[in-house]
Amino acid sequence: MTTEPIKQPRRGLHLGDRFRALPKPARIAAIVVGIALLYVLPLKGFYENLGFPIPVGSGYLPFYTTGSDMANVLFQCGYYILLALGLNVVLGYAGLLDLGFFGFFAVGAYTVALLTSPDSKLITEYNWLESPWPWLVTVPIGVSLALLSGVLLGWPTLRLRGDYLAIVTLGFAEIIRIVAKNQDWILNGDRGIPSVAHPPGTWSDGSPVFGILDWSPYYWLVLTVIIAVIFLIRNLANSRVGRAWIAIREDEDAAELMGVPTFKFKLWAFAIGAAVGGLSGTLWAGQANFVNSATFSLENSILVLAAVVLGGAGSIGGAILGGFLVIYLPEWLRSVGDVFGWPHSVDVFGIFRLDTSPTSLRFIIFGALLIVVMIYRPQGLWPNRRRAAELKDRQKEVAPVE
Amino acid sequence: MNFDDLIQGFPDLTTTGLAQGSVYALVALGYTLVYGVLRLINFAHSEVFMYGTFAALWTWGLMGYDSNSTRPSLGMALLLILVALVVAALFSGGVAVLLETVAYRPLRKRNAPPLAFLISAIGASFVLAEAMGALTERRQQGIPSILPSTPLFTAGGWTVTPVQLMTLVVALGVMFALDWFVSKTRFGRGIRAVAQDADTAALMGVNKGRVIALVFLLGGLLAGVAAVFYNLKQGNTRFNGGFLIGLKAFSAAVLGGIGNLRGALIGGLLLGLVEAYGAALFGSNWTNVIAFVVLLVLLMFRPTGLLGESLGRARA
Amino acid sequence: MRQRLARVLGGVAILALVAGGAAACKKEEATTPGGSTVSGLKIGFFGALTGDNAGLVTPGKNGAELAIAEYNAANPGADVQLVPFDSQGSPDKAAALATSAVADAKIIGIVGPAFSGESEVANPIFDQAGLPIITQSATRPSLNSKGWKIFHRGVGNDLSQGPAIGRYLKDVAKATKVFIVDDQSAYGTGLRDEVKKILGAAVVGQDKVTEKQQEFGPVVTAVKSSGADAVFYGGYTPEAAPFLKQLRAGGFKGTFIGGDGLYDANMLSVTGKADVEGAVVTCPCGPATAAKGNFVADFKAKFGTDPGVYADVAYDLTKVFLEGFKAGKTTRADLQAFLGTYNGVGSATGVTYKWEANGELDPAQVAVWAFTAKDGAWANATQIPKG
Amino acid sequence: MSERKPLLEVDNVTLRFGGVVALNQVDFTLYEGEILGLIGPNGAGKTTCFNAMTGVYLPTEGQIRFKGEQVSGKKRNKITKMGMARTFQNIRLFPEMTALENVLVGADAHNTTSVPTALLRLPKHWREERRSKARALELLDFVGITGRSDDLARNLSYGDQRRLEIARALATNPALLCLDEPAAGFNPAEKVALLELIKKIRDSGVTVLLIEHDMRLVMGVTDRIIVLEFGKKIAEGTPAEVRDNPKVVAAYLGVPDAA
Repeated sequence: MTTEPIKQPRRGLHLGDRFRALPKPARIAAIVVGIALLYVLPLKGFYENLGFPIPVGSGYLPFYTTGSDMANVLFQCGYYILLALGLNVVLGYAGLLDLGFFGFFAVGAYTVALLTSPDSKLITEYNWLESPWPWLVTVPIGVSLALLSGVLLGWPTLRLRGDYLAIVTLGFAEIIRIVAKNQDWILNGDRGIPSVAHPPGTWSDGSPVFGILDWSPYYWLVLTVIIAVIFLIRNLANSRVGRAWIAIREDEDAAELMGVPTFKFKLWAFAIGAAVGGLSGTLWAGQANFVNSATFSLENSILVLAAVVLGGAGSIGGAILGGFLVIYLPEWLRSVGDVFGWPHSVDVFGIFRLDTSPTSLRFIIFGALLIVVMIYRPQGLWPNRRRAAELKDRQKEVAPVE
Repeated sequence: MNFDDLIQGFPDLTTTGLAQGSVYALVALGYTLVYGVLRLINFAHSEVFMYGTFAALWTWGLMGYDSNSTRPSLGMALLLILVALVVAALFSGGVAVLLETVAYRPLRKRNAPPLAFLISAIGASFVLAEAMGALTERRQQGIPSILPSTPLFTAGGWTVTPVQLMTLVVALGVMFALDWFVSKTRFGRGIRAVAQDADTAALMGVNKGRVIALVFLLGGLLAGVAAVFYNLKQGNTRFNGGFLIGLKAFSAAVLGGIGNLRGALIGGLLLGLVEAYGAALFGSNWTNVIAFVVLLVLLMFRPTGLLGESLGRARA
Repeated sequence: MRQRLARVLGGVAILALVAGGAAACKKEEATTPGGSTVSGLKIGFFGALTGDNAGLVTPGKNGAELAIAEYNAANPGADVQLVPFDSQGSPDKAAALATSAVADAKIIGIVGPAFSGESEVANPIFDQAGLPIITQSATRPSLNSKGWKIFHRGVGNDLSQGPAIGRYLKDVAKATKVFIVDDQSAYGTGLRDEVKKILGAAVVGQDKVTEKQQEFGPVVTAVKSSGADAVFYGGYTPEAAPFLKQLRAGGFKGTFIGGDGLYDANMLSVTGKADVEGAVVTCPCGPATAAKGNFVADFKAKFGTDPGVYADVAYDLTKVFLEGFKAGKTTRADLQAFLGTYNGVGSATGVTYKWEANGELDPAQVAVWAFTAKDGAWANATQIPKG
Repeated sequence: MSERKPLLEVDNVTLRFGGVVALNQVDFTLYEGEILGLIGPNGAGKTTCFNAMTGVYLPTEGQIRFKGEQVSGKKRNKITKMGMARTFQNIRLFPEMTALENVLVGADAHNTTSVPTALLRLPKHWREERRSKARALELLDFVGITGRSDDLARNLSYGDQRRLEIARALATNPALLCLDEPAAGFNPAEKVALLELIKKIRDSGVTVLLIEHDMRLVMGVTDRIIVLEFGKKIAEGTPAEVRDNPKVVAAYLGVPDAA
């Protein structure tokens, strides 16, 4: 017999374990290189040189979204990742089901639009402002207002039972949308607010860094913000605050009796989540040029929820993966579909025409994924290690007979 | 604020509000039944309802009536409604049971945490709605005009149309039938037993799985009935039409006290009236805001709704 | 352990190299001048090809397709392609699509964007890239004042349609008490404001509804108690159809009128033959089914259906671009200059296309038509007299 | 028991749920440094009494004073901060947290780090983390589960979970520790160990209120005993006095003809 330890059958790559087994300098180097790699993603040349076979003349590039601009898609992924990170604090850590999370995004986006657009009613009608403000100044204001709206919504509703919280937050997002829709009010409804400012900065030749045609700078900006937000959220998670949140999620009454001011920390979770959601909104508005009420539909709130749950509630990595997948996957599928001739609709016996375009089908796919994930992998695709263990135990505990 | 419109239109607003409220109530019963037994917000119930509207539409289509047909005779109209009621109720009931089997039962078997059920429900809701969207090219479909629009009677400013009367009468009738079913029959006892203590009920020989399936079926049947009257009232349906009704019906259930059958009826009718009066006062575009604000305020002061929760146990 | 570390680092290094190479490649590419070749030119079609409002846009896409097919057949060697950009009508999808349209140097002209909301997002991008557009149906007036050089509108805007509706109600329908409902959309409120200006004191009541609303009981009550003899609806079919149906069920017998947002087949089929009878819609476009030349027959032969709303307009506008191609205008800048001096009659619409400096169609060319529902079809096309 | 300084005064407390009287004018005092047993047959109102003390229920009548201060109506986490900690009859740990983290949650009761401090990692955060962690490890050692500090609470054995609950409660730095049937489900050897632990806790300066079913355990460790039956106090005294009280005997063994 050799001294080799008994090899246990292992499923999967266990990348996480392997990574943790590396010495610290190597880990830091790997993280730095990994992050550097993320900054390269919007460049088309990167995909042409990946080394995958490219079918000649097909217009197909591996991983590249040929149907929509890649930097644009990545930017969208970016602000969804931010949203997912924010909701992850509320849902993943504190265990509060917020179905109206996109409302905070709206608060952030509208704040920027109102303050930076020369066509904003604040300037043209109410004369509150003399001239539009620069984008950068409005970001902290947007984030603070989103945080404040989180507190204002949480104050009355967080005393409610968990089940009701879902419906009340849903109502909140709906109210924000309807108010935003009202034409005569300050937000200008569907007509929206055009000419929203972009982030500052110019290249050496005098053209703006954050222009209209090249989206890469926006992606780089949102990526940088994401890294900073992850850092800050980790600070919270590994502290008294994070412990309080998880204690509340696990057993709210016991937490309260162990001296955790549960209401205060639930409110904080709501506020932090709202602030991150609002931050996402301000970044989006800085790019979008035009903000109107059509953007803030319920579907977007559900999409963020799907991102968090698919990725793995309570896991930062999961939120990132989920936020990325819900945007990237349909766009990529559409590119692949266009190249290889996936039909946009199919006739069934000449009676029905099934709409089969990936953008239309994506909600079916996400919906089905949500069910399947809840059944077979409730901890999500990239779970928090502990949570995975817990849910496995839970399944084992069930008596075999019903 | 426009008090003139409210005062002038008061009788009309009351009748339309009650009719709309009856639809809410019928759908709300489905939420309440499932919640009472499983403590689960069946988020996908709105789609069960929406499938009912299409089942009725297709039934009428097969019987030769589409939105361009001329209005049938009274006898034919009653036959059309009766057949549609049966088909839509069975179809919705079937969808509800299917939903339970696919989206919830596996989770129950795995003893999943409550949040998992809710998320699975949201997923199921999207699959059902979007599948119908793909099937109907996301197009709105018109409903044939079946009942005459002439008022049944007019007295002192009060007019009642056949659709309105029928909706209200059926909602009340179904309510009493359901009340009787749950309190007097053997199945009803099973439902109440599982609602109060599922494990003990199982030990006492109640087949829990069957009771749960029955509850979903009942909710589906009622949603199908609601769907037919929704069609008659609103005159059209589409794949995403369930969501708003579902949200309102759930609010109605909460308003009356979720898990409480009579609460669902009271909540539904009340919500219908509040919306009608509110729309006249503030404008039709504020209807949803009014509904949610009323719900929020009520929950602040009566966290368990108007009549409290009754089907299940008291929550410790 | 060491080995594994080396492997990981090695892999990372390779990736970094690839990335560096990629960045270099990108620069090279950018320096090559694009779009000077004549073959393989493309025209983009931008609008909602799927989704709720596809009914208003797909006929136009088919019209454009027909124009290109005819051009390719008539000019041996020509292989112009139509590239569809399906925005689903939503502004937040528009930007990514516009950017990718701009990135394709072969696309030198765009028909669309079909709606005003997506125009707000997409047009700045087209403008930046100097990619000329002609929209067949985005009728928000303010689009002409944003300083977009590439903007051209092939139809009249809401400032022509709104007053025309007002005049129709006053002069043709002889309505004295009009109830106004809008859906709070930019389009609906734009029309509403213009209609109100013309009607003045004849407006006896007003209400707003919201997107996806299905229950109109309170609005119907308000209409009835106002004693109105006509209702104007500013908005789109999905809400207008059930509203009209419930109005009729509630006993309203007066005139119902709306803008081109209601001018589609769904308005007829969803409302139903009996209830839609007599409803009037207007459009800054002539009846596509009565278009001039062989257009109707050709369209029917190719697609098997009658041309729908804006099919003829999109057909003519596509042909404007194609004329430019034929005249050797094969870059975006040339085509843009070509549009600036263009003056020609569309073969299907009969409209003389000639653009003012702000991109608006020559006002003398703008005509607004009214259509009345009769036996489940839009009929009785009449031009509304100019005010 | 030289000074007999009252720590907790339960003053004629009545608690009604609808028509049911769960507590009926219960009246007793707990003195600093003692181990008081609260016993009674099932449904006698022991846990209800407990819940009233820790702020879960609001008494219908009467007062509960802790360190001379009114308890009723105070927020539950505030009551904990005043120095009253408890364990649960059916274990309620945070199953997904490690043993150490569970105790840290208790230790956090007196920390004041909130979001801004934690977000920016200000010195206070580090100071409190260090202090709490040291205290938590000390307590894990005190209850005897040092080796399991990094295991998830749910993976601990039943006995260790009970110990962990006690450690978590002690981490809140209580003057009074309330133990709700801590020996439920224990075998005799474990009970003996628990007995020692309870004595050790008292010796460290913490007053203990013990609800317990097991008479032997109660008799062996308590200084005084209160007996409840049907929500009423029926006896109070030293273990020996209570054991000989006929009312207690009747309550526990049942009145012969009532069976």
